Amino acid sequence: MENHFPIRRIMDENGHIINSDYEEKITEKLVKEFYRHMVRIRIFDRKAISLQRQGRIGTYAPYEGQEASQVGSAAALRENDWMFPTYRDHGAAMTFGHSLRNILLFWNGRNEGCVPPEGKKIFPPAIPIATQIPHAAGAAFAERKKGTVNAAIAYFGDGATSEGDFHEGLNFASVFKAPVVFFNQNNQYAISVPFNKQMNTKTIAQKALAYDMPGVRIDGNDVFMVYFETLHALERARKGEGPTLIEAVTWRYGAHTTADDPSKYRNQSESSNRRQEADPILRLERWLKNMGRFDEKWVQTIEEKAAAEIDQAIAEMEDFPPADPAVIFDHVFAEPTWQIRQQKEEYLKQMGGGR
Amino acid sequence: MENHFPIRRIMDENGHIINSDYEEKITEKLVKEFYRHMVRIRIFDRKAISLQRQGRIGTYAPYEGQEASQVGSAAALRENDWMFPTYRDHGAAMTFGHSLRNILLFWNGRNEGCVPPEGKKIFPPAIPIATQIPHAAGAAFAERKKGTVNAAIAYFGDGATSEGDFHEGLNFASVFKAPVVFFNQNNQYAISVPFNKQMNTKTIAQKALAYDMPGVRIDGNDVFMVYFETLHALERARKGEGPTLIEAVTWRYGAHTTADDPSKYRNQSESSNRRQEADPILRLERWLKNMGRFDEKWVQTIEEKAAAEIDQAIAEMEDFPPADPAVIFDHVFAEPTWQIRQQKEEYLKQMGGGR
Amino acid sequence: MKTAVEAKTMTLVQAITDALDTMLNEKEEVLLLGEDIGKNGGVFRATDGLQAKYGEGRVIDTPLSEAGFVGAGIGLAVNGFLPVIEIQFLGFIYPAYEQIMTHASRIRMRTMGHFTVPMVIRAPYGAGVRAPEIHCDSTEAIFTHMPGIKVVCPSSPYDAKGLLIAAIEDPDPVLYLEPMRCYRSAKEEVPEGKYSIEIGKGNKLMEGDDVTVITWGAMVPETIKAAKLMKEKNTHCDVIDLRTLFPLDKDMIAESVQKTGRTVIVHEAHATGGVGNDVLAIINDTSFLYQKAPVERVTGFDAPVPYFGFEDHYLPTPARIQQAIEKVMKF
Amino acid sequence: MKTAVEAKTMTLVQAITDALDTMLNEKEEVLLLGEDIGKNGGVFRATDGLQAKYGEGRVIDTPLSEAGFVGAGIGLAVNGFLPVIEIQFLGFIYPAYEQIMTHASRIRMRTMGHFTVPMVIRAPYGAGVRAPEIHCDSTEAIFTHMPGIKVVCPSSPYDAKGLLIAAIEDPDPVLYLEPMRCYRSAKEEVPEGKYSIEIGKGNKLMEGDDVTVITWGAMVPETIKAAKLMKEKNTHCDVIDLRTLFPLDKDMIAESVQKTGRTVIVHEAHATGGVGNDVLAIINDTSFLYQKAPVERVTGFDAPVPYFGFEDHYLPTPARIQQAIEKVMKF
Ligand SMILES: Cc1ncc(C[n+]2csc(CCOP(=O)(O)OP(=O)(O)O)c2C)c(N)n1
Ligand SMILES: Cc1ncc(C[n+]2csc(CCOP(=O)(O)OP(=O)(O)O)c2C)c(N)n1
Ligand SMILES: [Mg+2]
Ligand SMILES: [Mg+2]
Repeated sequence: MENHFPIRRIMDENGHIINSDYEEKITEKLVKEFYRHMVRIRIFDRKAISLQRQGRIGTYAPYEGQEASQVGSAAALRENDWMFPTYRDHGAAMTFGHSLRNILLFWNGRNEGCVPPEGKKIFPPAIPIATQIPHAAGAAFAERKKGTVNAAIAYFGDGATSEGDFHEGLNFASVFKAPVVFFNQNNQYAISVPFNKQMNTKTIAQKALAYDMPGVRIDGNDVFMVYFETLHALERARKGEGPTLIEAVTWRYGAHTTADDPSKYRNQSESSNRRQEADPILRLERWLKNMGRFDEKWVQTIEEKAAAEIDQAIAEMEDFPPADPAVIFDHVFAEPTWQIRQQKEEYLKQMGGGR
Repeated sequence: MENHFPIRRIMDENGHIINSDYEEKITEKLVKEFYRHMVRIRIFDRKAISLQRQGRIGTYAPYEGQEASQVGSAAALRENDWMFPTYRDHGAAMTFGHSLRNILLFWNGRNEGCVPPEGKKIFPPAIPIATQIPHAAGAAFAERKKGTVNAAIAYFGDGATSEGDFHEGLNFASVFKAPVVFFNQNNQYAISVPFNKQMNTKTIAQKALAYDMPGVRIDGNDVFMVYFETLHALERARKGEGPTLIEAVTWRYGAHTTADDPSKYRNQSESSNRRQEADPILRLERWLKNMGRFDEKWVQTIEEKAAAEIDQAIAEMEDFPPADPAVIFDHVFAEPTWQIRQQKEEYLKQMGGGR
Repeated sequence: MKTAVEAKTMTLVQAITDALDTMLNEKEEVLLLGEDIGKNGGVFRATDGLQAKYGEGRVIDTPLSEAGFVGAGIGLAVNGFLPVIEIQFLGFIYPAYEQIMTHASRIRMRTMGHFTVPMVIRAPYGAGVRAPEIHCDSTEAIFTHMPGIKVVCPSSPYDAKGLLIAAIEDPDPVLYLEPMRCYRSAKEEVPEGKYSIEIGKGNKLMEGDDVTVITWGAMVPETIKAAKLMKEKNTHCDVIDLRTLFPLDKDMIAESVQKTGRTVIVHEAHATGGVGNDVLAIINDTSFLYQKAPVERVTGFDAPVPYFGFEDHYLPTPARIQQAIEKVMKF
Repeated sequence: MKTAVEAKTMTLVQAITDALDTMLNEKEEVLLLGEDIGKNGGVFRATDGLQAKYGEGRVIDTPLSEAGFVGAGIGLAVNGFLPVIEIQFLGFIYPAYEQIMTHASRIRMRTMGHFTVPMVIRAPYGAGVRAPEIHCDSTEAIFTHMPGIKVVCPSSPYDAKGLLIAAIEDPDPVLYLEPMRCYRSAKEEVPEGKYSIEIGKGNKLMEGDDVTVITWGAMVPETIKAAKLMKEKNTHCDVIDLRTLFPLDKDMIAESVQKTGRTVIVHEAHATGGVGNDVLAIINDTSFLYQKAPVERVTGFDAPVPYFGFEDHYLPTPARIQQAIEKVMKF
């Protein structure tokens, strides 16, 4: 099946546009916009890792290497669309307008981290693998029932395709023609388990055939391919043509999470090779250089801006009022049950009495 | 995709062999053997329905119309293979050597009904839909690990393909090249839900593509197609080439179970049409007639023999020693826990004290 | 509780249909989802006629995929709908357990109320109707141990309608258990139109000063039978139908036990880990000094619900309930 | 219990590795299955080195598919193998709940012993290690309410090895819970080679006549802390580590409570529906007349285990345990 699902790309590793259909659409403005977003989320990612190392946040899941997949797909969304990310997709969430402070709060074990900015339909990151896929199908189905043109996007990894919820979510969406894009980031590992132990197929895109749904395999490090393909899938969705499965082939350079040691299960030289050759940011840099439009100053400016924004978010996260333990009781039900009232009262009494 | 998965057949509705590759293989002996099995299980099915109507057994799931699928597939198994049936596959189980009495006991709410004859590796019928699919993958994987040539067959319906366990079982088997045949009887309904509401695809066979596993769509009422295709899939399995998905397109004439009223959700005239045209037994009769080998006496004999065998089994079922309530405590664990010992003792005391 | 004027005599399952009809009519956000609920009207006919009346857009046959449609129900619920999901039998809810455990019950908490799941899951449950295995489970306790979801279980047509309407109007997920054995076993006057029964409140079915007997669902008629027989023997039972299994009606339990000092709990679920133990804990916490005898529990055994040939042996009977009442009386 | 001669000092997680190594070595039917257990040695390194030692045929990385590999494990178990399955965190066992509930725990019953499932499911559980949400659940009660499966939970390296060997040798399915908080918090002498600890037997960790304190898993060290502090105040606790959550050690519980008349139960799971209530039921059934005070339960709250920023507030602490001990003493 592999040859039926070639890895499609618009821009090659050297920053050349290899699909002339898109030549006009790829403007300096767009390149710079994507570049800026990718730099911003990469700086965030690195900062977050160092915060974790310093004990300022908890376990963290980095996405470095997957920026093109996350930025390209999120940029294709419209204001009123829904996003269902995993723990590794806060790059996409930030691109779509999530609050950096809140994302940091999430990684610091605070519920506020799951609250999106008002009006932003971003679901909390799915921790149990693949469970968000049926949610996205349902939320998209709701939009269809309401008769809007809004769509949903669900993010998930290669490992997630093995779960029953992947199958049930895609089947549900295909039966009800829900306007949803199933956006798979095939970073080729589920923690330590490589793609070829996860499944017998060489592609994830072909799994769409099981639902008579379009499935495409794209270079997940080519931000343009990601962007235009997601845009296309969203258009189909908005027109009532149903869901699409996109497999964005990519790679995470680093560890699964800060609690993981990738050297246990793979040779990390692959990551450094990919950094040299297939890095999504480098690729845009090469385009800019090829076009003679690379401007170090500009790069410096956007880097500084991003760093400042992130530092600001970190400060806000750290200045955030300390956890009020009562919060653990306050959102279980709309109205607390007697158990919760009683337990809260007793607990506060004990707290008051000093521990 | 439908055209990639045409419904394959060897014998047409008029009993003509339309695939010359098989002409030699289809002997009078084989035809009569299959005919005999199908008649036997059909008589059983009708008897069971009437037993249920008389209150002599509980709710019953009939398979009339699906005899070719069940007989053809079960006949392809070898002695030491494993069978994982559902509640509707006791036609296959009987063909593979299950005890008729025990099958009747199952439908009469007795645990003995799940016990296969010694040495017969027939699992109890799966009641929760699709749950047997991973079992079959695991049992087959075990055979592979032991280095035998034994294989497993898992039966399931069209509705079952929507469950996560279908997906997870097929993925597991494909990754570990488990020697298992996933035998789907697409009878086009899951209780009242028709195929086209169950999935967006026109075939089930194509779902095999999601696992890079061979998938074939066959006429489930053509016992030869079923037999030879299952044989082929089992051979692949035995040779270490992994699992196969077979979609046998068929139809149940009657109700989902004796508790179901099909006229609520479909026009039963479809069933009578199919009875005239596509009946699996009729088709063999036509072959025999075409060949001038149809022998009413012989038919009468096999019918009488089957009826006698079934009557005998019914008598054995009804003569079976009455339920000893203690059995509900005796097989929870190898060694009963104190709870079970205590509850059993108290219960027997209460029973003794007269209720 | 507001009661409409007109009333009709109906069975419990008819009362469920009536409640669904009432709410489909009242709120267009209400959607029914499940297997065979459309043309077929559900395997118990609980949704009979509703698809014809409200259309395929409101009464939706789903693929055979409990995790899928409960998960999608969560998506519908956070996006403005009020899904009422039928699980064909409680014993088939397990594939959806993860969705209920990690999402339906937690999304409010996880997002501090930003997203909520006003969803109802209806599920026929229990033994005694000669159904095949797994169809007869009574596993409410795996949901009462799950913060963020309420669990209710009516035993009469009147309660069935009122509780289902309350469940649909509840802003949080509710598991609504339907005792199959009671579906058609009795009829009762049920008001037309909308009324609701407060979730969390039990119902005193008989008054007596000697023993408190606490039960719910399909064990209610069995308990009433036993209590009536005991009355003839001059032992008077306070019979409580809990109606809600989470949160339990602590006040009603405590008040009754403090009056009688003797308690029998009856349920068909396994003894170990059954909701009966939560009742026991309430008694321990509120009424220790009032207790004149240890609490007796009459329950299903710590064995899987057996094949139907044996289910009468598994289920509590009036005889077993009476013996327990006598035991606490004699203590 | 046979104890080998040599011993090594090790942590709880090392004792688990040692038990797996021992059994992989002893019985070729033993297979390990799970996510990331191969090269990676498991996310907690519980299987570290075992794939290198026993090969990919014995220590098997599975696809990310809990229902799939637990279901396949059932197939392996009925077909002659002894699968030991790792669920990465207990909070991720829910997709496999149906397979465990309707098959693993019932196949012996369903077939009158013709087919059996000698399978072990290992699962790290509990809060207090600053893990992300869902990773911290302590939902043992949804398995103790499931006839046909045993549930064990060691709190020390010695017990961890002995119980895991017993679980692997048990002819029935066993859920083996691993308190993450104890994985590396203490070391202890662990005998080399094979020995086992009987499933169903608790362990008396401290002797005292005043109060019985019953707990298990990660709450053991907290309880010991509290009991030691109480000892300084001259209140002497009988501290029981249950070790097995189904079937509970009824005799040890009854004996102790009949001695002290006062009981505190400590667990990190939610109060409602927690295994603590089963302990309460045993006390009710066996020791009613000995009780001098209502049982106190110190538990996680009836709220989802919170994000780790708040988990210290959710978990029972020595201070809360002490207060409960004081409360039952003062009653
Ligand atoms: C149901 C479930 N099982 C196991 C885990 C533990 N776990 C967390 S991430 C992960 C791997 C996921 O791999 P993939 O889907 O490829 O996503 P990636 O992490 O590569 O982005 C696993 C096994 C989980 N979170 N949920
Ligand atoms: C997990 C689960 N959900 C629901 C049911 C109820 N149920 C029994 S049979 C059935 C339909 C099955 O359809 P299909 O797989 O096509 O098999 P068929 O009955 O047509 O042979 C349903 C929904 C069940 N047994 N298990
Ligand atoms: Mg991955
Ligand atoms: Mg079918």
